[in-house]
Amino acid sequence: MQALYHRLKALFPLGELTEQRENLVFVTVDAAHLRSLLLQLRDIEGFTHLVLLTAVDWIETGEFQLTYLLGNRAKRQDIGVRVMLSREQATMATIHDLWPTAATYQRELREMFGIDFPQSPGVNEEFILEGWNDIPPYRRDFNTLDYAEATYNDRPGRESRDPATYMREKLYGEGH
Amino acid sequence: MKPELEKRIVKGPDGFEFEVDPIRDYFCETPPTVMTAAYSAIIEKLFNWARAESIWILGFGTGCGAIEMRPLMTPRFDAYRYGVQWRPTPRQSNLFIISGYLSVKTLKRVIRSYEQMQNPKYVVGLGSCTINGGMYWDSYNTIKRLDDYLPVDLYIAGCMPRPEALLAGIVELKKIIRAGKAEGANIYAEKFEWYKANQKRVIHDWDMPDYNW
Amino acid sequence: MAYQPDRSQYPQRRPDGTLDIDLTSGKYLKLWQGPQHPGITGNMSVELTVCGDEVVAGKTHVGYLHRGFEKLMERRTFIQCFPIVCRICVPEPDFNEYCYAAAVEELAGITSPERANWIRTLILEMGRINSYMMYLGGQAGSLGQGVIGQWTTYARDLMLDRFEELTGARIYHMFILPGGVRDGLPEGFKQRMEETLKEIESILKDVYNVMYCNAVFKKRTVGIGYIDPQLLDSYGITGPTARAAGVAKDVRRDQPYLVYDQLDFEPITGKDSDIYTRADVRRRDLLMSVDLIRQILAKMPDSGELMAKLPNVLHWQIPRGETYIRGECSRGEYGYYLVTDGSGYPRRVNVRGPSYTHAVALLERLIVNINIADVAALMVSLHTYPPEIER
Amino acid sequence: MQFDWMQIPYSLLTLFIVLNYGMLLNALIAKIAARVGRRHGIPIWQNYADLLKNYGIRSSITHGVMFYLGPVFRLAGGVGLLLFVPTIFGSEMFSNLSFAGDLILALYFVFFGTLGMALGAGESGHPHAAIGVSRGLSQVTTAELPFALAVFAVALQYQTLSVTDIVAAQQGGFLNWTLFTNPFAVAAAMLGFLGSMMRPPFDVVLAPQEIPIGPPTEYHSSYLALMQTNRMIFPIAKIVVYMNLFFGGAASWPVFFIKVFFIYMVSVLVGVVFPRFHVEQSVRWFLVWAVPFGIIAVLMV
Repeated sequence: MQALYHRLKALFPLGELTEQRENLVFVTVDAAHLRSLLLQLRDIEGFTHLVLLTAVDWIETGEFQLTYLLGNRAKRQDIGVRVMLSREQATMATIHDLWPTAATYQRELREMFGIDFPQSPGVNEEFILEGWNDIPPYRRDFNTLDYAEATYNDRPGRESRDPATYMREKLYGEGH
Repeated sequence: MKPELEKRIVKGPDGFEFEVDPIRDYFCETPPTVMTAAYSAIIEKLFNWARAESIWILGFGTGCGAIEMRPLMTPRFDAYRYGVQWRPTPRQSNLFIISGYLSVKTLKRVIRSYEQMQNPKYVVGLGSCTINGGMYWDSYNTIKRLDDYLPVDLYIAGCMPRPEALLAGIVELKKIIRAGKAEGANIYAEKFEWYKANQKRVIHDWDMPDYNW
Repeated sequence: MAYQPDRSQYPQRRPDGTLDIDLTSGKYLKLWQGPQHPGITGNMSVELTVCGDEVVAGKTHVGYLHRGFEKLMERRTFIQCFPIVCRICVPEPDFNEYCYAAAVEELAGITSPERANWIRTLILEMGRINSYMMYLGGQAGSLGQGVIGQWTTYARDLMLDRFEELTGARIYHMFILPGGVRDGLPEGFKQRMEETLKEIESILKDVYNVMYCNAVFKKRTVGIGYIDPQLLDSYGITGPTARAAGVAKDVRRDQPYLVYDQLDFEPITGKDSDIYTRADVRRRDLLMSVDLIRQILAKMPDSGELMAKLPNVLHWQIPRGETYIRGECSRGEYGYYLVTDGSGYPRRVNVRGPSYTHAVALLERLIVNINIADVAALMVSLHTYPPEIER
Repeated sequence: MQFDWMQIPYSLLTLFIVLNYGMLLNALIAKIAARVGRRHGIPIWQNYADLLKNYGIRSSITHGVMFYLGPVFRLAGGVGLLLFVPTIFGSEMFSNLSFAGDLILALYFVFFGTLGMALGAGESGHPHAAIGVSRGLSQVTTAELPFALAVFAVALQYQTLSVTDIVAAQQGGFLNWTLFTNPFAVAAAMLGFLGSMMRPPFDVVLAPQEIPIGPPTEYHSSYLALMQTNRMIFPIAKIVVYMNLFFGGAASWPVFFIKVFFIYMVSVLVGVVFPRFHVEQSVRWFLVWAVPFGIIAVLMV
């Protein structure tokens, strides 16, 4: 995988290489070079299989991380391409013309994270939620417990405990 | 409101133009009424016996509980012995088994299916998630109490309830029906305003008439 | 002479590529297949636009089963996530447990013991048999052959008995947890498993005779729902659907996990890539699973550790990192993408279910120009389970 | 032919017997089908409970006049078919309202219910119902074709249009049955029979997995109960016609019960293990396999 990294490094401004396993690495690239990197990986290096496309919300630094995970079946390798986006202006170029199935992922990201992919087919249609009127739910600043308590009625009598405290008190006797 | 549900002028195949208001034209908006029992107590008893012995379940697997429905109807458990069978259309079914958690999007479809069923109709909540949210108590997309939105006759607890539990639940439901206490449809009609208010509070995308059958 | 539908009435395409469908013209009809529909694979729906008896456009609607797992797991500790992950996919929950456990182990630097790996493999193969049994019943049922569903559900019940014996539960086993597995094999398990496998083989023989050799079944499935092998990569097609197109995509062989490198098997492939071939590949895959279970039971060590030593799970923190773990489930590549940030909670979990690509982008493409009667069969033949699309 | 008023209560008695027999027979058939699937199956009195329950449903909605009339037509088709052919040969009581030209009337009644149903289901406005109706009519029409040819062959063979006379000609040992005197006609008719029983492989009309459940999608409560009643009577009535034309009729009730059971079982045993045909596939199947038999039968006579 090091050889691959050096080949790519000569062509694109890549960030650090994170070697997770011997056959799985992650690299960072800026949004402008993503498309040409993906094309290089798909057409020349043989990473033809788009495994997944997802996002991670790093709210502390105000960034979204988009992860494009590509697989090369012949060489048994995977590479994850990370792209950092600003949380304020979360817009990214679409790749649905490279992999048609990416349109689905982009629809989901638009709905669940609020990341826009202009020109991706049907990207603004509702995908999973219906009539959602809050901030996109997978963002870190959306609190699902508060939302559920405010929206849905509880049945009286249900108790819930924090497991750590409960186990400390009941099982391990640490509380006493 | 979706564009296809808005009032508009359409041109028919024969060239005439006419106005269409889909929500009003395609559905009936009359609220449900309380249906009284038969005049004679004996006949009502006979009907209750028949209702208990012939339970037609709506084939709508709303959640993961649907996976245990197939074993229920196959050799090991064979619910046909109890007069239970599937119907694919809500018009002909009497029992709605809410098989697990209901997301808001499904709740809307469940309400529509429920309202299309004919009086008397029964609802069984299957799984802990219909009782108080179960595993999904803090989820933003699943309701916690089913009986806020539909009149429930019986709950079967568990995650996931075994087919034996489901069979026991059906037998228990038969007792309720035979005793003439399964009047969920009438309760729904009586407390219609309350149920509708609850439903509308959760379903933000309300683009159907209040009652449709 | 082959049947040639009349396509003169079909909709034109507008310049932007969308179909010009005027519903008021009376030529087209909108049909919703689902969510309340017996011919749908679970709680999802397909919006069909039909012209006569043929579908001219289809659109998948999902989200009826969305519980927000990926959000819920962000507010649960690593060990609290373990009991809920299996709820993501009902018919084959074990892959969630395995992928999640393996991802946590990799980021936390734990290795699960050898014997636990054998038991994990055993459970995954048992789950695969269950899932295929559901599929066989569904595929025959979608064409109106209800009796196959009865037989295979009976066989599945037998397998669920073995699951119950091993794990204590029928559907949600919660057996594979980060660090290892909960328990070893009970007394006499191997022998009862062998009996179950024999019974399953005999039922499969019946199924083969009644379903695969049936002229009507062939007539309804051969040549329908063809997937071009060139589409495999662009649509992310994996699993038996890809293998039926002649590409031996099998994670068990491509990137062996657990103990698959010690087992003797070859990925099953087909040639014709239609509904019949997919059904046949799955049947042969099922038989291969039966064989794999026999190999596992023969080769597995009888004693040894079952759990690696875990830190105090109440204060378990995993350093920052990200990984992707995949496995070959009965429908294709199942994967977990886990990101940790050094706290006691996962930062982000993303589940890659094979149905995600099969049921949305691929189905919308394949569904065009087929008869309404074949929609259910086509959908079942892609073996989609909605909960893994929307989680 | 003079009309005897006593025939009316007698034929109502026939109707009653056939209704109950149909209820039990259908349950028995369901049990047999369940046994193939290794199940125990429904209780034998299940159909009574279902029927009673559907009559006992309190609310019902309508989609228009034809929606009311659909089930009525359907039931009229079943009852009419039963009443105008002799059920028990040689019995004063159970010859019903049969007359000299009843064969033509019977042919008409076989189709009558389907047409009524088509009108009613079309009125319900449900797209599945409309699709089911169009499938049903095209399939029933082609299934009728071999049957009609077989009936012509039989009518030519015995030179009569009266069912009673045809049965009379077949008496005296089973070698006199049309089954043996004109096997091609019987083959054509039995293939058509498979198609008109709405069992796999020819149940694309109902097809729960595709168009749940075809024409009756919108029917419920009492409407459905009427149709259920018809489903108990109509197959039996149809089998009575077949029995009279091809299998020597029945001279007493026990013979009647046994013959009907076995003829019914033909369609059941074929149906249990088969998936269903497409409409165009089944149409082609009838044209390729059943119709030639019918033509041969007509030519041979």
